[in-house]
Amino acid sequence: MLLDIAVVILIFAASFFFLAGTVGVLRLPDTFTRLHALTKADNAGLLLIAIAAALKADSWEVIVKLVIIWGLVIIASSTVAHLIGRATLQNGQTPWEKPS
Amino acid sequence: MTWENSLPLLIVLTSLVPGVVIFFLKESTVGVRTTLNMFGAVAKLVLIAVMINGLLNETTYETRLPFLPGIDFVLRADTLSILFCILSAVLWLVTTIYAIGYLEHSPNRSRFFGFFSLCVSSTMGIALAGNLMTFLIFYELLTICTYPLVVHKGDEKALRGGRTYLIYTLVGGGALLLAVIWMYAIAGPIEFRDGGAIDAIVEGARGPLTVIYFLFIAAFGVKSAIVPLHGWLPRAMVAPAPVSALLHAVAVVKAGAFGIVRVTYDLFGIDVANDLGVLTPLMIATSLTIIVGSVLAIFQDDIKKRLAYSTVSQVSYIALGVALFGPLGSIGGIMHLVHQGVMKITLFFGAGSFDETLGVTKISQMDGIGRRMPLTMAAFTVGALGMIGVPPTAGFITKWFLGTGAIEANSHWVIGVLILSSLLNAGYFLPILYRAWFKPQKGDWPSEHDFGGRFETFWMLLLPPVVTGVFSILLGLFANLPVGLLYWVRLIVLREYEL
Amino acid sequence: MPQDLAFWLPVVIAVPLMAAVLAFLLPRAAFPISLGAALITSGLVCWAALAAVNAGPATHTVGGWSAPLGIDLVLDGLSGLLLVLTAIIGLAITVYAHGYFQPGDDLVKQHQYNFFWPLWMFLWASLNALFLSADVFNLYVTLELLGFSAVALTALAGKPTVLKAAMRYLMVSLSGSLFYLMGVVFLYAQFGTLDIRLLSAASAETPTLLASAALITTGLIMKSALFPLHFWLPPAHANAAAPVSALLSALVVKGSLYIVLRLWLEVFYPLADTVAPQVLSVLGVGAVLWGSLQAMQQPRLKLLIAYSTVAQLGYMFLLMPILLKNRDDSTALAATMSFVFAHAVAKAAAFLSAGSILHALKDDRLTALSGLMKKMPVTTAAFAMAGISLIALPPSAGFLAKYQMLQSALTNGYWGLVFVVIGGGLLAAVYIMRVLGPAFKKVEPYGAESTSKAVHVPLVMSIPTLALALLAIVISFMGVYLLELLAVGTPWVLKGGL
Amino acid sequence: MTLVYQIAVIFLLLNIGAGLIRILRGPTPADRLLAVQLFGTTGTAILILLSMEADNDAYKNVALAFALLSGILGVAFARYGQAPRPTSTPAKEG
Amino acid sequence: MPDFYDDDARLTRPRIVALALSAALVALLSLIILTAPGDLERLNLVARERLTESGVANPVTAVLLNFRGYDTLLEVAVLLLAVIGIWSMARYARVWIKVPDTPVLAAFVRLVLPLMVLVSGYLLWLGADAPGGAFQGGAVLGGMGILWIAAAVWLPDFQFQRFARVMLVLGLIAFVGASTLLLALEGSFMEYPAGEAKNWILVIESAAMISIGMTLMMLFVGGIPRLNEGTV
Amino acid sequence: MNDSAALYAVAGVILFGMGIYALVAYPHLLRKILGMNVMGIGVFAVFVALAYRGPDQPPDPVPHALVITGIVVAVCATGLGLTLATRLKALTGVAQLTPDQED
Amino acid sequence: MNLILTVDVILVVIMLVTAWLALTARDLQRAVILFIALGLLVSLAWVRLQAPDVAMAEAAVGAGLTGALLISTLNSMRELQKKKTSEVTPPADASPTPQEANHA
Repeated sequence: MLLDIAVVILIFAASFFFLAGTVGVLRLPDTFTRLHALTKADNAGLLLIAIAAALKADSWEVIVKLVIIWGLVIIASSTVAHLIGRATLQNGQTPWEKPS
Repeated sequence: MTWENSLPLLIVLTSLVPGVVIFFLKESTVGVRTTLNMFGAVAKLVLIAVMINGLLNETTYETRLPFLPGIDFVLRADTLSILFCILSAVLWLVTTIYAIGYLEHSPNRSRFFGFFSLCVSSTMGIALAGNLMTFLIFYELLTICTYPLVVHKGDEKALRGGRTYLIYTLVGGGALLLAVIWMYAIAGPIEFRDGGAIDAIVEGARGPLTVIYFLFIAAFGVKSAIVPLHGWLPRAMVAPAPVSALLHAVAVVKAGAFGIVRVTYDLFGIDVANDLGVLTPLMIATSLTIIVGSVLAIFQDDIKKRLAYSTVSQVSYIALGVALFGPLGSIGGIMHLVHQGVMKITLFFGAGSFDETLGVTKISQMDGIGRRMPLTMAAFTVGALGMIGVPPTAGFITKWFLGTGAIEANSHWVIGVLILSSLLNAGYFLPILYRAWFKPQKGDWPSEHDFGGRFETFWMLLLPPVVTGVFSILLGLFANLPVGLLYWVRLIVLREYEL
Repeated sequence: MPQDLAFWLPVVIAVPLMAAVLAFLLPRAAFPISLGAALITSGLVCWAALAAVNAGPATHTVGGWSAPLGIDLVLDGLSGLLLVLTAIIGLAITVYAHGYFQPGDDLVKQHQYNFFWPLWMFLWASLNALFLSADVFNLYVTLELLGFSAVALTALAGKPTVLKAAMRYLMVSLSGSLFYLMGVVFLYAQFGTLDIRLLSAASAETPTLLASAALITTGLIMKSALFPLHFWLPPAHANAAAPVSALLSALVVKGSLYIVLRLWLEVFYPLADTVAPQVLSVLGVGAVLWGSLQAMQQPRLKLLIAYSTVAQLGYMFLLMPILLKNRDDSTALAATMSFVFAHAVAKAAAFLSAGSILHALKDDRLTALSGLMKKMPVTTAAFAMAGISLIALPPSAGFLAKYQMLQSALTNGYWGLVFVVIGGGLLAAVYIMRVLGPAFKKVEPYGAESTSKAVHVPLVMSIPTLALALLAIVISFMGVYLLELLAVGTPWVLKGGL
Repeated sequence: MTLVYQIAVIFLLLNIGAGLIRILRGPTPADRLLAVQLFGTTGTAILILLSMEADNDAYKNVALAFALLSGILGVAFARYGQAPRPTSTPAKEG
Repeated sequence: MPDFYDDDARLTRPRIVALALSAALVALLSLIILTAPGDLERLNLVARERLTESGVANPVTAVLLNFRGYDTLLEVAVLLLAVIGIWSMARYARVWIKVPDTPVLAAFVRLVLPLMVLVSGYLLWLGADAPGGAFQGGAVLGGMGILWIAAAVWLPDFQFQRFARVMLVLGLIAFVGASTLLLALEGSFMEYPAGEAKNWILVIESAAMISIGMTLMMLFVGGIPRLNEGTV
Repeated sequence: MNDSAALYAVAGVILFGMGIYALVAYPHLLRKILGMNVMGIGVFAVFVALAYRGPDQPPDPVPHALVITGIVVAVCATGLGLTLATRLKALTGVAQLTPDQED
Repeated sequence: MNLILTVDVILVVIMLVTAWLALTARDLQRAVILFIALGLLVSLAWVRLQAPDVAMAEAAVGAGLTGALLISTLNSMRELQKKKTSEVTPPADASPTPQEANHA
C-alpha cells in the first residue's frame, strides 16, 4: 500500500516534469532555451517513472533493464542536445537574451 | 507411322523442307538451290503418282495428329484433293523453272524461293486438309507466305500492293475463322466427307448454317476474287511474273476456289446446300463477277492488269459450276479448276517473258511482237483462245459442261452469261492477238535484253509457256481418255452426288 | 523418397535462390552459376511437369506443418504450366543476356552485367515460389520479391527515362501489393485461415469476401497492368534493357495474373454471379482496343511491343465470366492459359529481336527499320514469327489460344467477345505490319547484286531469339500436351481435393 | 492502480499531442529535432507505464528498443537533418 | 514548383476527387471490416496448441521461424534483394560523410556501441521465450551501423564492401542451406528434427540477425559502399 | 470485435485511405513513399487489431508474425524507393515523375 | 472505472492527426518528422494491442530506421538541389577508377 502511494506520487511528479518540458518546448523563445527545458525536464520525468517501475519490479533483471533504458536516453539526449546546440550556433543563431 | 499414314505429310514436306533449307542458303549457291527445288518438285510428283495409284486401289492415305481435344490435324487424300495436288505440283515444277530463269541475277533469291516453296506446301496442305481446322491452318499459312512474294520488289508500289493484299486476306481469314468455329460449335468436330459431312439440317440451325455458308463464301471469295472482294488482285500485280503466275493459277486464287468446292461438296454437301437455298445467291454473285471482271479487263492497257481482271472473271466459272445444282455443272466447275490454271499460267509466263526480254508491259507496245517472239506468242495465243472458249482448247470443255449444266439445273439465264462473257473475253483478248501477229513493229522495244543462245529468249523462260500451252490443247483434245481428267472429275462428282 | 515429386518442389525454388546469392557473392562467376542454375531448374521443372501429368498434383508441406498452420507448396496443372513457361523463357533469356550485356571495357556495362545475374535469379526464384505457393500471405511475400527484382532489373538500364519508369513501376507494384495485403487481411478476418484450399472450402458470399475480392483484384490488376491501370507498363517495358523487357512482358505480369486466376477460381467463386467478372471482361476489351490503337501510333519498336503487351493482357481477362460460370468445364481456363503461354513466348521473342535490332542498329525507331529483312534476316524472321503468333494467324501458338477463346465464347453465347477477339487480331496485324512492311523495303536498287551489309548479331543472341520464335509457331502442334498438363488437378476445390 | 497508470498515459499522450505543435511551427530543423526528442522520451515513459498497466514485463523490451532507436534517430537527424533548404527557387521544372 | 515544398497544398479539383474517393473507400471498408466475425478463433488456438512442438515459447517466434518459417526465408531473401537492387541502381554510397567537429559524438558511439551489440544479442536470445528475435536484434545492429556512419567511424570503402557482401548473404545462405539439409534429412523443407528445433532456430536466427543488421545499414548507405568524390 | 480492436481497425482503414490519397494527389516522390508507408501502417493496424482479443485473452500470434514480415518488406521498399528517387533527382534534377519526353 | 478505451481513443486521434499532417505538410522535412512521430505512436498502439513483438519491430524498423533513411535522403536531395542551383553537374554517374571497377 505504501509502495503504491509512493508510485503514485512518483508518477505524479514525473507528469509534472513532462508537462514542464512540453510547456518549455512550446513557449520558450529560441532553440537554446527550449533545448534546456526539454533535456532537463524529460530526463527527470523519465527517471521518476523508471524509479516507479523499479519499485514495482519483480526481478533484478527488470531493474537493470530500466537503468539501461534511462541511461541510454540520457546519454543520447545529451549528445543530441550538444550536436543541436553546436549546429544551431554554427548556423549563426545567437542565444536569446531577455529584451531589456 | 506407316507408309500410308505418312504419305500425305510427306507430300507437304517435299516442298516445306527444301523451302526452309533454302532460306539458310547463301545467295550465290545457285546450284544447290536449284537442285533442291527440282528435287522437291519431282519427289512430290512421284509421291502423288504413287498416291493416285493407291487411291485407284481403294487405299486410304491419312495423316492424323492430335491438335486440340476433339480436333485433329488431318491430312487425307481423296479424289478431289488429288486433282488439286497434281495441278499444283505440275505447275509448281514449271513455274520453278520459269522463276529460276526470270530471277537470274536479281537479289534475294534465297528468300524468294524459300517462300515460293512454302507457298506450294501450303497449297498442298489446303488440298489434302481433311477437316476445317487443317484447312484453316494451311489457308492462313498461304496468306503469310505469299506476302513476301508480293512485296518482293521492295519498292513503294510493291509494299502498297502487299498491304492491300494483306488487308483483304486477313479480313477474309477472320471471316473464315469465325465460320470454322461456328461450324464446330454447331456440328461438332466434323471432317470433310464425300457427299457432305452434314447429313441433314438440324432444325433451328438453318439460320446459322446459312450465315456460316455465306461467311465461308465471303472468306473464300476474297482469295478467289469474287466481286466486290477482288480489289487486291490487280494491285498485287506488282509482284514478279512467276509470283503472279503462282497467285493466279496455282496457289492463292485457286485455294479460294478450291475452298468453295470443298465446303459446298464435302462439308455441307451439295444436297444440304441446295436445301439451304444458298446456291442461287452464289450463282448470281459469280455470274456478276464473270461479267464485271471481263468488262473491267477491257479497259486495261497493262498486260498483267488485263490478265488479272481476266482471272477475276475466269475463276468464278469454278464457283459457278459449283452453284449449278447438278452433276454436269459440277463437272464443268471442277474441270475449270485445272483448265483455268493451265491456261492462265501460260498467259502469265508469256507476259513475263515479254517484259523480261523486251521490256514490254503494255498492250499498246505489243505491235508485231509475234514476229519477234513467235513461240512465246503462240503459247500466249493458245491460252487466250482457251480463255475465250474456242474449241479444241481446254476452255471450250469447261464452257460446254457449264452450259449443259445450266440447262440441267433449269437456270437458262446462265447460258446467256456464258455467251456474254465469251464475247467479252474475245473483246479483250482478240485485240492483243491482232496487234501481236498482224501489226508491224513500232520503233524499238522498250528495253531489249539479249540472252544469247539460239532461241528468241532465255530457254528457261521459253520452255514453261510452251509446255503449258501444249497442255492447254491436250487437255481439250484428250479430255475423254480412259484415265484422263474428265474421268477423274466424273469420279469426284459421282461421289459427291452419291450416285 | 527422392523419386517422390513433392520432395523436389522446394528445390525448384532453392536452386535459383542460391544461384542468386552466389552470383552476388562471386560476380566473376555469375554467368556460369546462373546458367547452371537455369539448366538445373529447367530440367527439374520439365521433369516435374511430366511427372505431374502421370501422377497427378503434388503437395509439399514446408516444415512438416500442414495447413492451416503451415504453408504448402502445391504443383498442379495451372502452376505446372506456368513453371514450364518460366523455365523455357528463362533458359532462353539467360543465354541471350550473356550476349546482350557483354561488357567489354565499359565499366557501366560491367556493372549492369554483374548485377543482372543475381537480380534475374531472384526473379526466377520468386516466380517459381509464387506459382507453387498455396498460401495467400506467402503469395504476398513472393509478389514483393517479384516486384523488387523486376523494378531493379528495369532500372538497370540507368537512363533517366528508365529510372522514371522504374519508379512508376515501383509505386504501382508496392501499392498493388498493399491492396492485395489488405484483401488478405479481410479474408483472414472472415475465414480465419490463409491457406487457399481451406479458404476455398469455407468461402461464402459475404460483404467481406466481396471487399476482399475487390481489394485483391484491384491490387493485382495494377500489377498486371490491365487497362486502365496500364499507364506504367509501356515506359517500363519499352525502356528497360531488352532481355529485361522480355522478362517483364512475358513472365512478370503473368505472376499477378496467375494469382487473380487462382483466387477467383478457388476462393472468390461465390461471386461469379456478381458483376465483377463482367467488369474484368469489359476492362479486357478496353485493353485490347486501347492497347492496339496505341501500338499503332508508337514511333519506336519497343514502345510498340510494349503497347502490344497492354493489348494482349486484355485477352487474358476476357473470359473471366465464362471461366467462373462453370468451373467444371475447363475450356475457358484452357483458352486463357494457352493464351498466356502463347503470348509469353511470342512476346519474349519479339522483345529479344527488338533487342538484337537495337544492339545492331543502335536505333529502334520504325523509320530506321527499312530493309531490315536484308540487313538482319534471322532477327526479322524471328520477329515475324512472333508477330504471326501475336496476330494469331495459324499455325501459331497465338492462333491455338485464340481459337479456343473463340470456341469458348461462342459456345457460351458471348458474341461480343467473338468480335473483339477477331477484331483484336486484325488490329494486331496492323501494328505488326508497321514493322514488317518496311522490313521488306529494298535497300539497294532492285536488280543489282546485293552488296550484303548484314549486321552482326552474336549467336548467343540470335539463337535463343530464333528458338523462342520457332516455339511460338511450333507450340500449336503441342497444344494437346499443354492442355493435358493444365488438366492436372485444377481447380483444387473441385479436382485436387484438400 | 491501473487507473493511475491510465491517467498518466493519457496525460503523456496529450503532451505528445501538444509537442506536435512545435514540429509544425519549426522554425529550424533543430526545433523539430527537439520535438522528436520529446517524443522519444515521452514514448519511452508511456511504454514503461503501459508495461505496468498490463503487468507485462515484455513491454519494457519495447521501451528499450524505443530508447535505443530514438537515440539513433536523434544522432542521425543531428548529423544529416540540418542541411538548410535551398534558398533560391530553381528554374521552372518540367 | 520548388522541389521541397509541395507549396501547392490547395485543394485542387483532382485532389478533391481523390479525397472523396478515398473517403468513400474508407467508409465502405470500415463498415465491412466491422461486420467480420469478432469471436472467430482463427489460427490462434491451433498455433497455441502446437506451441510446445515448435521448440520455442514465444508464439510469434514459433510462427515466424517454425510454422511459417518459409515466409521468413523469403523475407530474408527480400532483404538481400533490396540491397542488391539498391547497389544495382546506385554505384556509389549516397550518405553524406562529414567528420564531426566535436569529440562528443565519438565518445557517445564508444559508449553505446558495445551496449547495442549486447542488446541485440539479448533480444535474439530472448526471442525464443519473449518478444524479440532476429528482426528486432537485427534492427538494433542496423542502428549501430547507422551510428557508426553518422559518427564517421567508418567510411565506406571497398575493403568493407567485401565484408559487407559476405555478411549480407549469411542469413539467406544459412536459411536455405539449413532448409535444404533438413529436406535431405527429414524429407520436408525446413522440418526441424523432433526436439532439436530450438537449436536450429537459434543458429538460423543468429545468421539472419547479422544479415538483417547489415542490410538495414546498407539501406541507409544507399548505394555500393565506396566513396565517390562529391557524393552527397 | 471488441471496442478497442474495432477502433484500431477503423483507424487502420482510415490510414490506408490517407495513404492512397497522398500517393495519388501529391507529386513529390518522397511524399508518395510516405503515403505508401502510411498505407502499410493502415493494413498492419487492421491486421493487429484482428489479432487482439481483449485484455484478458492471449492475442492471435499469426497476424503478429505476418505484420513483422510486412514491416520489414516495407522498410526494404522504402530503401529501394528512396534510392531510386535520389538517383532521379541526381539525373533529372527533379524528384517528381514528370511526363516522359521522347529522347 | 476503466479509462483504457479513452487511452485508445486519444492515441488513435493523435495518430490520425499526425498521419494527416505528415501527408499534407507543405515542408517535406516537417512531413518526415511527423512521419517518424507517427511511427512511434503506432508502436505505442501495437503495445496497446498486446503485440510487443510488432511494437519492437515497428519502433526499431518502422520509425527508427525508416526515419533515418528518410532524413538522410531528404538531406541528399537538398544537397543535390544546392548543387543544381549553383550549376554544378551531378557527379554521381562519373566513371569509377579502374581499381574500383575490379572490385565491382
